[in-house]
Amino acid sequence: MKITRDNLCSSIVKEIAEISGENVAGCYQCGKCTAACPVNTVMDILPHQVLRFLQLGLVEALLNCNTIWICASCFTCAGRCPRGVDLPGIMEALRLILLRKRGFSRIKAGVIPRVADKGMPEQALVSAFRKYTR
Amino acid sequence: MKQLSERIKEAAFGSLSSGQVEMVIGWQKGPLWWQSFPAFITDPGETASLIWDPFSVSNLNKYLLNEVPKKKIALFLKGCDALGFNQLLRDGRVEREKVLLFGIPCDGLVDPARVEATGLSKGLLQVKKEREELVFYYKEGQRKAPARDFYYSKCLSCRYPNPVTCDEMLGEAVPCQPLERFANVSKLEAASLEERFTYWSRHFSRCIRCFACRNVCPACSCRECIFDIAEPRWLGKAKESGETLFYHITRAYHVAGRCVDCGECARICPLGIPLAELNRKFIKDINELYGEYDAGADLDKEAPLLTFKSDDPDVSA
Amino acid sequence: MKKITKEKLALFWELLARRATLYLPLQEDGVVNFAPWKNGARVNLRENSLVPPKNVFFPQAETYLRFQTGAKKLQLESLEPEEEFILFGVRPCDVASFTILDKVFLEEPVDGLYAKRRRLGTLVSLGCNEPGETCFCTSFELEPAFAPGADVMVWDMGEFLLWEAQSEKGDELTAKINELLDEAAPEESASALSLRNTTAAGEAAAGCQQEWNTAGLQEVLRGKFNVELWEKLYHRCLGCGICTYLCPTCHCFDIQDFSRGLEGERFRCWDSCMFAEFTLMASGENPRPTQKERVRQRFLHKLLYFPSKYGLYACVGCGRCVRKCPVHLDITQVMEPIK
Amino acid sequence: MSVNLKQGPFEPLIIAFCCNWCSYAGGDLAGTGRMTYPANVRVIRVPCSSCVSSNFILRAFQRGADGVVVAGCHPGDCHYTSGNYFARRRFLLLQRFLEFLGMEPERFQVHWISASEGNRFAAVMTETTEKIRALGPNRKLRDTR
Amino acid sequence: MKRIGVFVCWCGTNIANTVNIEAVTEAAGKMPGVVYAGNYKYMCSEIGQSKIKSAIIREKLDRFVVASCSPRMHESTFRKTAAAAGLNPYLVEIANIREHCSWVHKNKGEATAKAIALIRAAVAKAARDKELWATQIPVEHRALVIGGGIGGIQAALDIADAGFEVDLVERTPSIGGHMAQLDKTFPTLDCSACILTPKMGEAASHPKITLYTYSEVEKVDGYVGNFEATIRKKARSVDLEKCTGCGICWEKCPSRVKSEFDEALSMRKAIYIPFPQAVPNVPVIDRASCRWFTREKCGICRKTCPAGAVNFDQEDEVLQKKYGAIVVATGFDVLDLDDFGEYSYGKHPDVLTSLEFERILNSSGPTGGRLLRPSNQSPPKNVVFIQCVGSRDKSRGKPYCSKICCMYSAKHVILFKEKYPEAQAYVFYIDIRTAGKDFEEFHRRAVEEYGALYLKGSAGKVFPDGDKLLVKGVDSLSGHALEIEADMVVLATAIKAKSDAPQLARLLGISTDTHAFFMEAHPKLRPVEAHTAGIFLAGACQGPKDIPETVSQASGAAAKAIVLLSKENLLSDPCVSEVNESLCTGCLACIKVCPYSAITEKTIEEKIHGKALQRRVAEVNVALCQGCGSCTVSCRPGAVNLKGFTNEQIMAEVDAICL
Repeated sequence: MKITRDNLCSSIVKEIAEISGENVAGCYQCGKCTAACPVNTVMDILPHQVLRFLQLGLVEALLNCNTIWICASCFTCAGRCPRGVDLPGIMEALRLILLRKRGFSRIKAGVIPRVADKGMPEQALVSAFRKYTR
Repeated sequence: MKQLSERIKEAAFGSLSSGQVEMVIGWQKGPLWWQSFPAFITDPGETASLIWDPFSVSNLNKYLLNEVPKKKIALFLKGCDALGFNQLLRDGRVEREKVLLFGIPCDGLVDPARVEATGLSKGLLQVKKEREELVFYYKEGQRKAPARDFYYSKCLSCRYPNPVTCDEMLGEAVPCQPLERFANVSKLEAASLEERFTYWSRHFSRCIRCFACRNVCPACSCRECIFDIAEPRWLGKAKESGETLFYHITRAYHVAGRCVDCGECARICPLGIPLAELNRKFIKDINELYGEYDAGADLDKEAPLLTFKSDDPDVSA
Repeated sequence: MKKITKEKLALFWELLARRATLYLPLQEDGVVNFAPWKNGARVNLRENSLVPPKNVFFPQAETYLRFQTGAKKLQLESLEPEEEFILFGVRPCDVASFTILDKVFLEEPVDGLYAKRRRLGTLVSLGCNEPGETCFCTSFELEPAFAPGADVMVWDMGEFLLWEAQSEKGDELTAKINELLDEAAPEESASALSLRNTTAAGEAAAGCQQEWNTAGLQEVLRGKFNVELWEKLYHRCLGCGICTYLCPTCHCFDIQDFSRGLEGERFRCWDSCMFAEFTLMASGENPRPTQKERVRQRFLHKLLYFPSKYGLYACVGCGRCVRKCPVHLDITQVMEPIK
Repeated sequence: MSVNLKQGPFEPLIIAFCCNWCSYAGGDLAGTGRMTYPANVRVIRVPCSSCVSSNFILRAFQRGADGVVVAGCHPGDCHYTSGNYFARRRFLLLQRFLEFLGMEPERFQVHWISASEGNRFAAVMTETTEKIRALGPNRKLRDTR
Repeated sequence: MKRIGVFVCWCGTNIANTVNIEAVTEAAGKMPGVVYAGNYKYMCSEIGQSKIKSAIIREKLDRFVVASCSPRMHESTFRKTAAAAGLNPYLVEIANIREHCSWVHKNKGEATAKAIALIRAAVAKAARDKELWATQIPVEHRALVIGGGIGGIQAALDIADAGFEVDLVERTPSIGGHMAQLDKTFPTLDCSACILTPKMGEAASHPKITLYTYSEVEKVDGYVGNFEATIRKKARSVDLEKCTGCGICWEKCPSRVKSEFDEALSMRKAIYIPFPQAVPNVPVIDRASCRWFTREKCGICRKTCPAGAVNFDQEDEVLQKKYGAIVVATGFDVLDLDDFGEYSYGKHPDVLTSLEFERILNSSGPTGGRLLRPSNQSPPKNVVFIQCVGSRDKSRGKPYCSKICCMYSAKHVILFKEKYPEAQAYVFYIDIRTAGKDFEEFHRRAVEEYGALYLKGSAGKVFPDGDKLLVKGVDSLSGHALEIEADMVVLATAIKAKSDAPQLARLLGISTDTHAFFMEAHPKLRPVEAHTAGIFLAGACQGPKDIPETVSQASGAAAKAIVLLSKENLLSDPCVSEVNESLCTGCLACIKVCPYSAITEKTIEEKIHGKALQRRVAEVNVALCQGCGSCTVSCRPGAVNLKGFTNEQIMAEVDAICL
């Protein structure tokens, strides 16, 4: 894999930094975020790896992973990060880039009746749509 | 050997008559076939009495401790003697510039006991070495036998038949074909504790403390030996097995890492105690634990008990 | 004269050992030495012992006093040998050595320990059939196959041993073991005499090369204290104690104490004039400072001082020192230049 | 004078040479911590394990010790930097030599005990005593007087 | 007969509960040489001690044993008691019947028997105690500092400020050392020259400091308080007094040689000062490259020197000086990279060591501070820094961490980015070690503010690719093998000991560790002292160090030296080895095992059988001996004995304790 300054400082990297307001260079890869994450077992790229990918400018891999969707923004990682990096904010930025810039929708209204159980509060559905769709 | 004998006489004559040395130490012959002994010659006219024969076993270099030459002393060194000389040098007991060394390549010397054991000694007048054979002379005639069959066992395992140091070599280097020298040690190591104890107790029980093993040893060169010192008296004079054991342990321990394995201690012991095996146990252990070391030959290496490595094997049980 | 066949020897040893401690020339690791016989020991009647049998009468170390010191009082207890013993197989030269030791230890003041042991021991001598290469007992007018000082004289005649008591003690011993002895036939008895004659005819005749004419030696040596020979001779001496400890006539000893806390014992032990500290004084002074004086002392003691005092040489020609001296300071040779 | 073998059940005598800076202090710590070990062990204080001569060890055996322990600082921690390294070589060779002569190797032991290892001191002394008790009295180098 | 007293302490109930005091006292009274045995509740108390004192007088005791707690506790107390009663304090022995007896045993019978044995041993030892006296050793109140880097300068200044004369010996023509080569210093980014040169000047002008530049220590004899050093002042060929430092000579000199100071990145003349701020500001002639000395032609410098200072006939000068203390501050070298072919160092001009990079950054360096690629003088856009080149590498380099590379690499990143904000820095690291005040923060700034991409892993290969360098590496965090196109590669090369450190160690009689760094007397408690008393260590000659550490160790060494120099006399512990010359054979095995070089050989003359003979024997320097006793065991006949622990004493203890 070739690493260049262009990759490292590509516009999308800058955009993520802008949206999240975070400097990914702040992370020193201790892995506490991953260790604390309640849903790390089902993520394909672990939370600390998300930051490492960003440090290396490997954005595309992140835009294609399930991690950013599995992240429930519970903020455990952010709360425990010794470097004060707001990882949920970065996850959000990645999602937003997909949703806003690329017109991606994570969920479609048609599938809701099948996946939602009856007790699910409507408010959750509404917020899911707000979070996961354009 | 004849030739070597002549060269010894020439070397002795030359160095004495030129005034280069004031004394030559070599060997002379006694009336009995096995009697070859150290000779101290100051008169060039007497050098013709020097000999070299298969019984010139005495190590001459330890005599340097007693002599205080104004000029130099010349002496003859076999391979084993040269190692001993180097050890004396290392221990600061001789001054190199005070000696003139003539090296003698030696492929082995004859053990009179082996001649006696074969019955060849009866009426024997003289033994000479001719190439690989010994010629036994009797009134009635002569007999021949392969020389190596009569060599001291220490000679058969000799690893330095050619002197490692000398000022002039007399004679051509001889080939070195040593037998395994640790065979007996290994055999004992393989025996049980009790067998070993019985073996050594039996041997040590014969010890009469004549101190010949110490006195002949080129590594035992203390001005006053610990065993002779009265205050504090380490070694008592009673015939106690514990004291005898103390003597033999301490003697061997004091030459550990310094013993040149010349085998003189065992050769000289009148009671046939296999003393060299004690020394060899130390040599074998040192080689195994701290790397091969040949006292008297490895002059660039530090003596194993006077150095250490931080990752030496541990002694803790 | 009695005899005993060799098949009966094992039984014979057992019987003797039952009477008293039996010292025999036993072979171990190729070395023959006198030691108390035990069943299974290897008896060697062919070779003389390496260490002379003087150590049976005059052990290398023997404790003779025990003491206990308290805050104020000192308690002493003397010890002396109690055990009867038979010393079998002593060669005539070594028997002669006891005559020399007797001069030292039995003349006034008498040495109690030695005297007691001489009383307790019965001496059985074994005549020599053939002199060894380094033997020169005839130089001192000894007979290789006959020891007048022995209680019993024994000869090895091949198939059997001839046995002849020569003293009261010898008769007593003979009586005790009579059951195993047979009467020797006259021609058998005669063979002992012929053995005596052939061996006494001279060691040279028997193939021995060591013949040493000691005639007038004592006179020759007188006044030779400062001759140059000593200067030449001593160089090769290693200063070990082989010659003195293997000598049947050397008898010098040291007195030492061993203590353990308030208790202790005093013992005497062999010492050797070859050792530097033999004459070392507490002050640090040493009247025999070098090996030269020590070597001279040994030879002059044996061949001049002792005969001057006691009328006989302190050497019996056993040849042990000749054989075992690592540098061949051969007593038969080194005196030659003086003569 | 007796052979110094006491009457009754066998109680071994263990002589321990301890270096002043580590092992002797470790022994002190065992005391301060009121740890226990058998009274069979008697300690001789020396400045350094490199100051313990084979003469002393053999002497102890001659005079009736059934076991001898030399204890020093851990290799690398010598108060005098290198003493125990020399000691390590000397004693390993001696140990193997005594074994070669038929002495039970357990009778002569070397341990590295630091000043902070009071528990180790007590444990080593207890273990050694038990091992030697099991071996029985040493008669091999002992003076019989 | 000796008159020994035994005093058994109850230690309240500490001893008395487990040990039968009366039985012990009675047994002690019967021991050989004991004329008095008593006991008391607290022997160490005032009353206890006065009981001892009065017993000494009443019973005419000439030595005594106290059976009490550990000698490590109260030996010194009872020694004072002895002294107060007029006895030599070394005639006291302690039997430890508390820590080694009453506290560790439960059975009263056993503990009592053992206590008796321990006292018996102490009595046996005491009977052989001799009076010992501390010796006084005069001190020469001058210090020698070897090495004129920041460590040496600091040590010299501190010692001189305390009022002692200091000679500062520097091998090169100027003091300053490696620090003078540096551009900025971490973590403050102070200009190195700005903080160093005032110190250099101060050292040069200090009335108590004498500088010996272009000089080497050739020999050191003597011992603590009394060293005698031989210093060779190499011929400078320029008169120090006459030269004004005007610089005409080196301007005119026609010979050009690679500059050592600039790490061979620039040329200097045959007559030169290593760098503009050199102290002294007096050139030297490098005779190996000077035309006058090689071809006997030229002589321009002599002709042009307005002060007539150039002197081709000058010769080396050898000085003998006496010192009380020596500070060694000889610094470090940079590892030779011959074995590290994968980095293309030496094959491509854009691959540099950190020290070379430092010179390029430096405004007084070969490029005047312009950071340009050496190959084509263009500004670098991508620079790869590789850490641990040869450090932590036990196969080809050094197994230890060079300690300063993480920090200076961060500094290099920052300095580089300051010059080229748009450029990118990459740093390959194995671990980041930033233990130090403000260090971690500094490192994080390089990462976060200056955007350096730190890649955990190493570079496997650096090779030219067009006019670039292709660096193949790995980011082990993400698991990616990487390729980076770089304009420059900077190698954080390992620090190693000076290649001639072992020779200097031999000369000084101090020891080196396996990497040839000088050994401290104790890694924790005596980190600035060498084994040999009176010799102190400062800076990287003892192990990798940064500037503040070097300076503080230098001040520590100086303080130790000052303590020594401020004494009129040294008192030595009397428990040292002594040689019985009549027993000594002269094998000198003792010298080999002595950790303090306290034993030397000497020749004595003696009369043997009327002849005067010379022979060598060992001699113990009581000032250097620390009393370990290792020599005593190496001595076969027992000619060396440790006072207070003689062979005879230990043997007596063994005999007594075994009863």
